[in-house]
Amino acid sequence: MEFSREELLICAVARMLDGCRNIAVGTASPIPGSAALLMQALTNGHARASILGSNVHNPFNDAGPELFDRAGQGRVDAFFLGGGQIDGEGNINLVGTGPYPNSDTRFPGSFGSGYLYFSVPRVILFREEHSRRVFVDKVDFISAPGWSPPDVHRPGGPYALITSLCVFIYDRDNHRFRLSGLLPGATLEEVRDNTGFDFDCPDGIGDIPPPEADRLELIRTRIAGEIAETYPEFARDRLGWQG
Amino acid sequence: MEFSREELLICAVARMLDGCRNIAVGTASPIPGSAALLMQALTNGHARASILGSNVHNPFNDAGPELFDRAGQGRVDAFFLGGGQIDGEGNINLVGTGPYPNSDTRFPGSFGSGYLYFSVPRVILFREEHSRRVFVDKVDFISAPGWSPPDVHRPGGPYALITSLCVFIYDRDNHRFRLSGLLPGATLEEVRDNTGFDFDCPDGIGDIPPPEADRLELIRTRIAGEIAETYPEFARDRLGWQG
Amino acid sequence: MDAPEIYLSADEIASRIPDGALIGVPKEDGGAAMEVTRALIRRKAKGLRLFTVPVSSIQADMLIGAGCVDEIETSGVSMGEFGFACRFRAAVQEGTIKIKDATCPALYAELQASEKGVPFMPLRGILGSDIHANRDDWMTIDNPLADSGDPIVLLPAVKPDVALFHARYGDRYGNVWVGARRECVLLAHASASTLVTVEEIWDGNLMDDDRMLAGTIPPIYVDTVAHAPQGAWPLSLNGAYERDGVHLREYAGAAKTDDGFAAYLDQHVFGKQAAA
Amino acid sequence: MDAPEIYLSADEIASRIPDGALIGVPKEDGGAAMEVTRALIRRKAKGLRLFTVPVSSIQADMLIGAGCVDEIETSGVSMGEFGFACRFRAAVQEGTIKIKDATCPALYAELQASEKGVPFMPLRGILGSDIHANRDDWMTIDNPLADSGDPIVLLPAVKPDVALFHARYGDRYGNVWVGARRECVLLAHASASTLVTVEEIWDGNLMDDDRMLAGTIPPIYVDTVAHAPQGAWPLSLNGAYERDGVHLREYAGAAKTDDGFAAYLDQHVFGKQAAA
Repeated sequence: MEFSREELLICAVARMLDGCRNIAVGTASPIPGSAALLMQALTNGHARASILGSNVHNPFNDAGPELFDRAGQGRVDAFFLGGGQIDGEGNINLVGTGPYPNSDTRFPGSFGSGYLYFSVPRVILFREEHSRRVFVDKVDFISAPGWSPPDVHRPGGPYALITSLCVFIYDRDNHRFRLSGLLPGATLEEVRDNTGFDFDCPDGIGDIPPPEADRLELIRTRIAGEIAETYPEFARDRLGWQG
Repeated sequence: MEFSREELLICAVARMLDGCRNIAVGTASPIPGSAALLMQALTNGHARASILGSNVHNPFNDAGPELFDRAGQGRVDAFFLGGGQIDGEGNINLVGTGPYPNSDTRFPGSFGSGYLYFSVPRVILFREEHSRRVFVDKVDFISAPGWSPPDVHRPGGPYALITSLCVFIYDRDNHRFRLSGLLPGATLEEVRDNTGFDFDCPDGIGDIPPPEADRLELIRTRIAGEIAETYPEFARDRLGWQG
Repeated sequence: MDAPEIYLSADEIASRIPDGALIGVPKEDGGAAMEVTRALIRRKAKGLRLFTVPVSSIQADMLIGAGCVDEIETSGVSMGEFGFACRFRAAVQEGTIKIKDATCPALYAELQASEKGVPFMPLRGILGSDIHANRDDWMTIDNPLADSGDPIVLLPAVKPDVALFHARYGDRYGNVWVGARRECVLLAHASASTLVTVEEIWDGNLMDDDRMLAGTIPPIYVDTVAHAPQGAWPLSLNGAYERDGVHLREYAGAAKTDDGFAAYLDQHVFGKQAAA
Repeated sequence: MDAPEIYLSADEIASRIPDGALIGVPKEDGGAAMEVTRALIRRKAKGLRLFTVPVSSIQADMLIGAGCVDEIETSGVSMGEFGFACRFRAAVQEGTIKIKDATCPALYAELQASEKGVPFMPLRGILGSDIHANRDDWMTIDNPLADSGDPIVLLPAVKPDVALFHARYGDRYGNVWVGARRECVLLAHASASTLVTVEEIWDGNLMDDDRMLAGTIPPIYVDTVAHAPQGAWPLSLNGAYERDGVHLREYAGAAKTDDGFAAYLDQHVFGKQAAA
């Protein structure tokens, strides 16, 4: 069965959400949003997706600090973050490159990362641009650290990193990424060439699993329609939504 | 001009509220409530009365911690408290007599006193029963202390104590009450006999001033009608409200 | 959605509250779940620990009088203009329940710490009181942001096992509308589970109406909803009915004695069930 | 009642905001007072210190580009799908404004400390970040309620001089309805003064309607109210209109260069006044 890169990634993300009860998705995140809605559909609503910017799939009146309070209460099981820079220890930089505060290139800012990275058990890093510009040995500014000393209260942290080339799983014991699978067409060499940090690589790394047929069908029908409410162009261009 | 004890007390309280912007009145307080409404009327609304239990004269949606937050912000200038026991340093006891926790006589509890006595600049103690049972040398339980050491952040505290016999003013420098005036018919001797704590008494103590004629008129007309919304029996029986 | 269990009976709600649970309840005009309170007495609940937000009246007094309560954290239990809460008073005087005296904003702060997932909240005031002197779980530090001195009290997070209240509306998605009763919102956020009775079923989704949204608690915070018309009686429910002052006066009188209280329960708690 | 001053113009609101003021503003979908923002630029406001709750977009970017801002405390300024906030970016890179980087819940906590009248609020997370390393005003202590260790960050109370936002309704008593936008309620409670523009005048008293009550800010927190239809344009106002994506894209493009930004101001800020 043919599938698009987006459909593949939705399924890859969805597998990482297995067992999550409350999945929150921030802005500009159509693939994570679709994956969250997929899990909601597959679990008959046991998993709840809250899609920021959606009127229908956001069962919260979320103004003010409520999302952060909820995360602090342990009621957010999974969340997605990106990063202008991400390093091999899972540190993320949403502030800027070069010196601080007068960055060479200033990014928007850290948003909720400095808190949610600590409080949400499964934070999935999603950054499509796979380059040495993004994946650096050491970030220039730590918006949120990948790990903390044992005396720091930290129920949350990085779980995986998904790029346009591959999927890494984060090893919390060793504070390192471990390559888990390649996207179709990508090679290990290509990943190494474009990654500025050292990572673990088990033998025999292959492609990540293709979309499950039943999930693919669900994505193209129900999920396309649901995500279209928030991301109509994505649903139309990438998932073949006809609405 | 004839006046009732209640009318006299309303005017006595009102004088203590001079200059206050936000006056909050708790439950079961018809005289303080009437005084607050009187000041609101006299200042053309510059002084705001918020009467707990009123739907009309309570310009707040006060559920939850809002009243206490507001006091913490400095937005409550005057408040009223009582006490099962009150002592000469201004300590108040709303918890019980005798040993703690298994009191000889248990009162309902401290309510907001342990906070508001610290945060509201002008707390007026209002306790009609003037007896040695109430006005003791030392309270058995301090729900809220009358004064605090200088390193304690305390913008608020006691301002006056009004009883069925007299009015005391609280001296914050010396942590003592000073007799300010007698109610008609009461004598200094009667006050001394029925007060269990030592207090200052300037020479020549006389009766507190009678109600100002214009204020009395206002009480009997507009204020009677306004307080009747919350305390209809009081308004009818004590202020001659005809509604 | 995996919606909350909805449209249970008040007795079913009471059966979900285990003996020994720490139960948060709002003050008497905040939506007290009185029908569930009676059901708790019928099911002979034991060892409950009440946390009043921040005060209570007949609800706490009845549960204490019926022997359901081991402990109460409160800043006041009173029948207001109808006098003392005599079952509460007797139990405290005789030492048959443990009391943790507080002051109103401290109770809110303990819940807010839980709501925010922080271990404590600071609060001004309290210092030098015997409330403070009798609370080993409260701590005083010098404000670390001040140059020196400036003592301030830290209150620990309190996470009730159960938030229990009566709300104006509930819908079939598990949304519950409490309007301006922020203490109910706070209780639901701070507690491990939230059991609600609602006065009326809202036709539609409360989340769809901008005007209702601000006063709506979404399903993630709600575990069960029972439809219980007049569920706050004899207390008031904002926008629906006033309190039944005649009944409250009758209760306050009856509760002065053991026999009077027992007769009240027979008639209004157990009798009611027999008649159902 | 000594009601707030009502029904001023947006320019009059802007004239009440002194140079140098610390101004709290909500995020872009929370009711940004854009008409007043343009008026501030017209009146050539200087030295403003922005406090975003917790992020901002065109509002902060325009004020910074127009030279009105000396300092900003924020957890993000971005045009979202329309790209970077280029005036903000340029000003930070060139050091023409001071930036205090934060993370969203820290900004809420700083306001909540002010709302509650406490000197600080604790917050989990943040530790080990460069946000924390660059904030001398934030302090770390070991949780005094833990047996040992357990570091936690304390955030100081921040009390804006001015809370500035655009709300759906205002009435002639000075009540302002923001619905579920709790950040606006928080801002009003935490700030020394609150200046509001409203989309529509509510006929009657917002406090009289139980359904509106939960989302209403009472007059004690409100200093001035202006009636400014389309006052959030080109941003959205919940329940009233969506954002003007075409215009925002135009702005984001124009703001990439000094000349483009100047031309945008001429047309949409100064021009608008000339045409009035």
